[in-house]
Amino acid sequence: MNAYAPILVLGAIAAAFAVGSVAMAALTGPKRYNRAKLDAYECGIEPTPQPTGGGRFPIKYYLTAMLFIVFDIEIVFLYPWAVSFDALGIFGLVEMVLFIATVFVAYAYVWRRGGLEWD
Amino acid sequence: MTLAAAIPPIPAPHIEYLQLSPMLAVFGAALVGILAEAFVPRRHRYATQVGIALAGLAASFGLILYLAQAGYATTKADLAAMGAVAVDGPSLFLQGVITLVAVVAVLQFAERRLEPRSGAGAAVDAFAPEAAAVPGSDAERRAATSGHATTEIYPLTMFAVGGMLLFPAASDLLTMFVALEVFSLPLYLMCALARRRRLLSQEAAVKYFLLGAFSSAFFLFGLALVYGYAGSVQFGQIARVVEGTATVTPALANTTGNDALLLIGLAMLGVGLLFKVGAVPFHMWTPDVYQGAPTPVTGFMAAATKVAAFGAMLRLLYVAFPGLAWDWRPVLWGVAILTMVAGAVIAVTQTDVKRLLAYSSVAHAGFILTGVIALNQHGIGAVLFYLAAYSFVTLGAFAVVTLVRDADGEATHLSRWAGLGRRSPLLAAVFALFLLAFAGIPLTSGFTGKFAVFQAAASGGAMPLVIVGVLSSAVAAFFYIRVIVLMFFSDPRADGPTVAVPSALTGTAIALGAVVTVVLGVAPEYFLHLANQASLLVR
Amino acid sequence: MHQSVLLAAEDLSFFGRDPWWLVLLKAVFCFAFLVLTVLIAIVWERKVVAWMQLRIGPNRHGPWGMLQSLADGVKLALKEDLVVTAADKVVFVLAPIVSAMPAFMAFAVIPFGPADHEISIFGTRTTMQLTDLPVGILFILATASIGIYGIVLAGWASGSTYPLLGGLRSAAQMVSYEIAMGLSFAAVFLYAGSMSTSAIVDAQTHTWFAALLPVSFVVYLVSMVGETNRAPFDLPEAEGELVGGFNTEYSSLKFAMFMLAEYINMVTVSAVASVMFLGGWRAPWPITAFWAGANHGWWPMLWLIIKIQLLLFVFIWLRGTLPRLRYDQFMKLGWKVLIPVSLVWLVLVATVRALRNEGHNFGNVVLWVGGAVVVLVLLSVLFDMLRPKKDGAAGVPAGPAPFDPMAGGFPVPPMPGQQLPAVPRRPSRVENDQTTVPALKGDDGAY
Amino acid sequence: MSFPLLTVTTVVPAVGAILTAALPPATNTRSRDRNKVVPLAFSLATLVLACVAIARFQPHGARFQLTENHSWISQFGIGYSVGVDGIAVVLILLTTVLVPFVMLASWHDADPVVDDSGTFERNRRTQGFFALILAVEAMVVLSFEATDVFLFYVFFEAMLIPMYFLIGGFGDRTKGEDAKQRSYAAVKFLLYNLLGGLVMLAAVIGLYTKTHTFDLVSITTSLQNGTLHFSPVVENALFLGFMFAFAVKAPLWPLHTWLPNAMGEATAGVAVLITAVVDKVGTYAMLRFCLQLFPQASKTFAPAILVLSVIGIIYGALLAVGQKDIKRLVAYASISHFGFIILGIFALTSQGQSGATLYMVNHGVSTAAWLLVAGFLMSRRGSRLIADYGGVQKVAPVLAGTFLIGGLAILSLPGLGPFVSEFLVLVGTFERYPALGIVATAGIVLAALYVLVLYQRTMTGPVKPGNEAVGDLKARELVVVAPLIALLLVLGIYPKPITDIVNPSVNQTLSQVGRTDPAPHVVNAIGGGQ
Amino acid sequence: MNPVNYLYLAALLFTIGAVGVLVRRNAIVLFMCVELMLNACNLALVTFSRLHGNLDGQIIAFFTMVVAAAEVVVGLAIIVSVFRTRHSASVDDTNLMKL
Repeated sequence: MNAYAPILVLGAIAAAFAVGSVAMAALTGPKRYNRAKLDAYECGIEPTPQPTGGGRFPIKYYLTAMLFIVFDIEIVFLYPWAVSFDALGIFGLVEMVLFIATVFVAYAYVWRRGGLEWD
Repeated sequence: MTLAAAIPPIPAPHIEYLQLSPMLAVFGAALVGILAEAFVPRRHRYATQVGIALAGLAASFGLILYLAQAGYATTKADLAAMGAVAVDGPSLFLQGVITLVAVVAVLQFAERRLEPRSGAGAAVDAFAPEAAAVPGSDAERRAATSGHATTEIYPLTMFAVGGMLLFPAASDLLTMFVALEVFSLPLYLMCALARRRRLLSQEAAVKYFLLGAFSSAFFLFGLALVYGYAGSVQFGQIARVVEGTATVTPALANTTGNDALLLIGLAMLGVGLLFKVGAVPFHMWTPDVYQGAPTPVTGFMAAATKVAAFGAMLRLLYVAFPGLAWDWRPVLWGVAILTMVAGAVIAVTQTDVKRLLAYSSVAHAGFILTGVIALNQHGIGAVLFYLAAYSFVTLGAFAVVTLVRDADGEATHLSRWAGLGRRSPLLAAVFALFLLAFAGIPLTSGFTGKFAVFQAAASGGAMPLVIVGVLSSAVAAFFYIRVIVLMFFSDPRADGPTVAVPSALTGTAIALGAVVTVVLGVAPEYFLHLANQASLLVR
Repeated sequence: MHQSVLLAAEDLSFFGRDPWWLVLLKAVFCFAFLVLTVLIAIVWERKVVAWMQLRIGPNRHGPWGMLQSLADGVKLALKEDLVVTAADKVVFVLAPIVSAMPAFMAFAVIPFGPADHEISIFGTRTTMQLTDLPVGILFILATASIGIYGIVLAGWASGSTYPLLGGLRSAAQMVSYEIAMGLSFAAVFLYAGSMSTSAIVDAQTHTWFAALLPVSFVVYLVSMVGETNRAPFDLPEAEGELVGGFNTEYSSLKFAMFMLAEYINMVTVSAVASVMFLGGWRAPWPITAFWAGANHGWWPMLWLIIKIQLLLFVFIWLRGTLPRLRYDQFMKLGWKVLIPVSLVWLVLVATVRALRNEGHNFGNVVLWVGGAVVVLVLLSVLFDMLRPKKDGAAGVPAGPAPFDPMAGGFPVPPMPGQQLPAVPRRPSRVENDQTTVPALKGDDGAY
Repeated sequence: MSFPLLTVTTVVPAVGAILTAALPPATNTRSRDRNKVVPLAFSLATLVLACVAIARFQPHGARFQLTENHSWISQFGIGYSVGVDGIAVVLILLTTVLVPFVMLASWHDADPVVDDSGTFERNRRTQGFFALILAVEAMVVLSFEATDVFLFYVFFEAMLIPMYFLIGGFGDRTKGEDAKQRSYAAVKFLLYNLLGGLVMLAAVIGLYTKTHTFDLVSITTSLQNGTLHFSPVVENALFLGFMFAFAVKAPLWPLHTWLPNAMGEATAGVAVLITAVVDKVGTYAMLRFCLQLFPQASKTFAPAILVLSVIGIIYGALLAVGQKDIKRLVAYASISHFGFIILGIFALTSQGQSGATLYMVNHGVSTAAWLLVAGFLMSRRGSRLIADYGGVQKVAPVLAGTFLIGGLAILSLPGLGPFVSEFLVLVGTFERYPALGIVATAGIVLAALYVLVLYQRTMTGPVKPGNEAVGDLKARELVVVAPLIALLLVLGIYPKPITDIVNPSVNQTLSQVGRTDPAPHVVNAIGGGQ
Repeated sequence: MNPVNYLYLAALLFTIGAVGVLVRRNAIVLFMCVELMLNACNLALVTFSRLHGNLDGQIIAFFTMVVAAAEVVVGLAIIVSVFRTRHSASVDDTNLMKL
């Protein structure tokens, strides 16, 4: 039996549980219609209408996403390297240090340019 | 803990750092540039960055010369870095051209006398004061008045140049793809950095980016398919598999038989490259991007990208797929004809100088393609020479465009150029020279280049192509002449644009362009010799 | 697979060969274990926090309020299940499922015992682990990041401001801390030479990685708290700013799903922590010293559970003790401290290990590398002291910018140094009186 | 090595052009005249050199004389190799003779504007004009000398640019509509010739792929000793490619349409330059390259070309009759004459070809005389319309007289130069194509018609209002006209020196084409003509 | 399961992405379609590397990931800047070019 199969089994159980309970909530819970209840909650004030697909939000989140991608890619390369580190020897070390240094250059730039500031 | 023993050590690959040094120099300069960007105080950045960039390029060019002298172009030409990079004649020649082009481009980027001084009295260049600021916002206004500048342009240029150096030298598909991206991505950004008409430039960037990413995706899928066919992305290996001289492993056996993989893959690779060179029908980005991008960047793009991309195309077609010539040549015939004709014809209707130059660059892509199709050593030499000639003409032409200005930046609409010849004969004459070179009038570099590619194509048995090329260059001549007429024989408008007096930087760029144009037109012998000498692709 | 062939670091021959019923059994066990742990953990948390605040805490349901969380569950099930009109219905319903499911799945590769046929269930000898993969930890990271989708989608689909911002916040902080987490793992892989959980535990036979790689361990501890949006990093549901955060618009069992997911994630990260740094199922040192059998039979499960519970207690402890960080402080911690520290640490570890593999003397290596690090630190400090403070990096003109109430298109409060524009209003009666009174006085003076 | 006479002959005007262009703008009449004397001096120097060349030329010597050979772009087998045979040397002489006259004739055409306060408009217009003329001269001379196909091609093309600026940039100073007309004419000229040139480029490249050299001599020799052989298809294609360019340049019907515009818009001097000098390159090139490189194809296509040329003769003459504009009339007349020249060339008889060569000379001189005088007239009246003139001979007898002589030369009155050449051409044609000959003869009649009608309308009759003020020729203008007329007479009465120089080359050309005359030899024919 | 099916899947994904780029109008969506195409390439590469029994394909896939990431960063930067300027990410609104 494939080593991945058990994961699927567990996933199936979890899915069954989650879907089941979400569905159950619809049955068990009472239904008392009230327009106000179906409005977006905004501490009682008239909710600001949201454009479909989410409203606008600070640009910083995009920036964070980009930075995350950069470092995530770094990690993508770090893991295989780390796992077979002993086999790679000094060459692997040097190369990876160069790689990390390169990413660090970008990191330093972002830092100095206030890319990491959340005012 | 005992794993070190458990795993057999992986042999460290052998990297010929000397052969790779030109690229390493440029990339190093780029990194240093970023650090400078991070740590050098703002008021010193401009000087520092320009210095770093020029130093890096100079070092790279010097190394290239050294390698060429040491015979890496001819006798010692070989694959470096485990067969990923080919250091041979074409690579070195094109790398030399690219570095020179980059030097000229950097000079133009550094030009700060054209734009009116900022509120704080600081001289500013052609790039957005603060690229992140929304156009028209207070932030931008503040940045503009305090005379900020996007000095990141220089590291970006360095990265682009690095990628371009690698692109024609790439000797396996993966390296080629990575190089493609490495020089494309900075260009996308540089397109968006115009100081004037920022919306236009940002839109240009979006278009360029989306279409570029689209085409590179095609390239990648082609890569995947070819890999699936050949079981390797190394050009030599691919060629062997295509010719059937490779030892076919049983694992390969079930895919190598499948020519669909190979043909579709090659087609997709072709799409990627043809997009980069702006050949019809993959040219639609060219006019918009050329028009929107800051003009110095446009010049750089138009010149260097073509050089790099055609170099790569040569290597791909001549080294990896000569065995398929019967399949790709007819297609390229069609593309070349389309490109020459469409480029020339559409250009006739243009009313904007930059768009006109864009379409002319499309037409020129077609001319160069005829050289590629020749599929003989003459063809390589001719293409190399043409690229060298064309790139400098282009740089010069766009440099001239930056000088013709009015209240809101460059006056690129043709009607504004009316009577320029009366107002400043010298500039108009130089521009006319460039246009004549584009048109391929004798005694200009354009003519020599055209002659070279055409006679290569003819000797390669593509005479019809030559005739089409000649005819379309006749059409093309028409709109170049039209501009000249406009400049010389129509009365200058009262509210016409002024011709800014450039600093030595742009001056050098234009002068160099003119000199190269004339020299390659009148006494091309040495350079043709060089190009022919360099026209041996290592496999 | 070629990978496992080429990097033959771990021996996974024991996995993936159980009969189907046994797999089912184990899966159910994992599921039950998680749910049970959560139920206990919630009560446990409320009790502990209460004690820390000198309260009694839940004491109505069942003995000592033991059934409190069960009652909560039932109550939630009986609540009305609202779907706000502005919501994107499908995604809105999907979100809680998406966040709950991967939370469970991550647990599949946690080893409860040695990777050989330790125990026998109904006569079948098997391992005390549902399964293991050559990329076990990657799998855990993957599921964790799928969990983020659940939260973002929840915030996005609610079609309401607070959830959107809350969802974004949690996403941002999760990704930020995921990097630090991942980097801290890298060091572990480097020592274990494998990404499979069982192999990593195996590699800690002699020393726990917590001892070998203290920095990684600390970084992981911090980032695991951030990863699970727990106090003091529970900004996504910062009541003060965002009401409930991404789950504001949720009610009934959908809400419960998010809660469940959060607690399961706590359990998972604790389990991962103990696997990667605390020797996994291995008994702590003194015990093994005098009792050889501690690591055999069913015992390992005990040790693992104890470790998990201790870590859970740490979570609770933090919540009871620490105030919530401000968002910028939080991000600063993640980006400017954890990431560089773990990167540098990784390089150090790699260097030391490489030199050791080359057969240098460990002491010298440590001395040299340590010396180099110290020099670097000193240099950086020197540079920091020498370089002119406030050079034009930010490029803003000196002095606070004039206050723009709609900076960036959003209503924003004034920054320090800015003051609100005066609100035009009629002077109050009091002021009027003050202006008129002196005049009367004057009249009086005339007398 | 010997003294590079031919190179010097082209370099002198080239240098002159550069120097002239570099002269500072005129500020007063003296500096203005200086700016015009300098180029004139250079053109005269060139004339002297040309005379030296023709003196050093031995008619019965080698095929090409005064040759120089240097490698230029070895990769493409391109060399800088020049040399002259009889035909070339004569035409060089013609060019160098005409240019000074053109300069003198258009002495004031490019004068800087002087406003009321007597200050000069500061620009280099004047220098530009004369520098361009010199540049054209240099290029024309070099393309006559060139014995390297590529070298010839380059200058054949390059001469377009100065011509383009001459046509488009100068002429009557009227702004607006007229200027538009002018630039239109200039562009038409450029595009026609550029198109022709580019088609030729294709042929040139094609030729190279076959021969791998551009050296005319080596190609012809290897053609003769059979080491080189074109397949008929290739040869025909290449021939057409070359012929197209030349036919555009020397306007052969139906490719002539640019000429009336160009000559109509240009100043009289420039018009002379076009028709008398530049276009000769086209006809010369047919003789030199088409015939010698592609003998078979020449024979194949000769009839067709002859037909076209005859059509051109008649067509040009007819339209000339119908013209209202003097310059355009001259233009169409020239088209007709070029018809004769091409007729002579492709009749492939020695009379025909020597006649054609002679015709080139005569046509150059006669057109120059006629058109320049007409130019003087027009410059006085400021109009080009025939209708505006009338009875001029009463107010300006000398002008009218010279104009008449020029006209008579055009209609090839016996005793004047063109008669001999036209006679030779017709004789040569009759020998092989009697029918065409007869039709062509009709051209002479029409020529008489348009010349005389023009004279009668403008010169005779009552003095039209506005013509009273027309003054007679000034000294400068006489200096221009008199020598030309003298030349016409000399050529008409005693052309032998020229024919002696030309004939050997013609025979060699024909022998290469592989045609021999069915008739007795040229010189006797001329004797008969006397 | 026959790995060739993964190739078909890859081709399918690639086509979907390509069609998406051609028919959709929102820059962000176009962008995601391009990413989809890249991932299709990855799938194909990995499948081929499995078929050939050599690791090149997987390594190429790594590089592709990097490139894709770089593209994401650059692309987001550009698109967001335009988006901020003209509150719309539709490529149809980018119409200043047609002068």
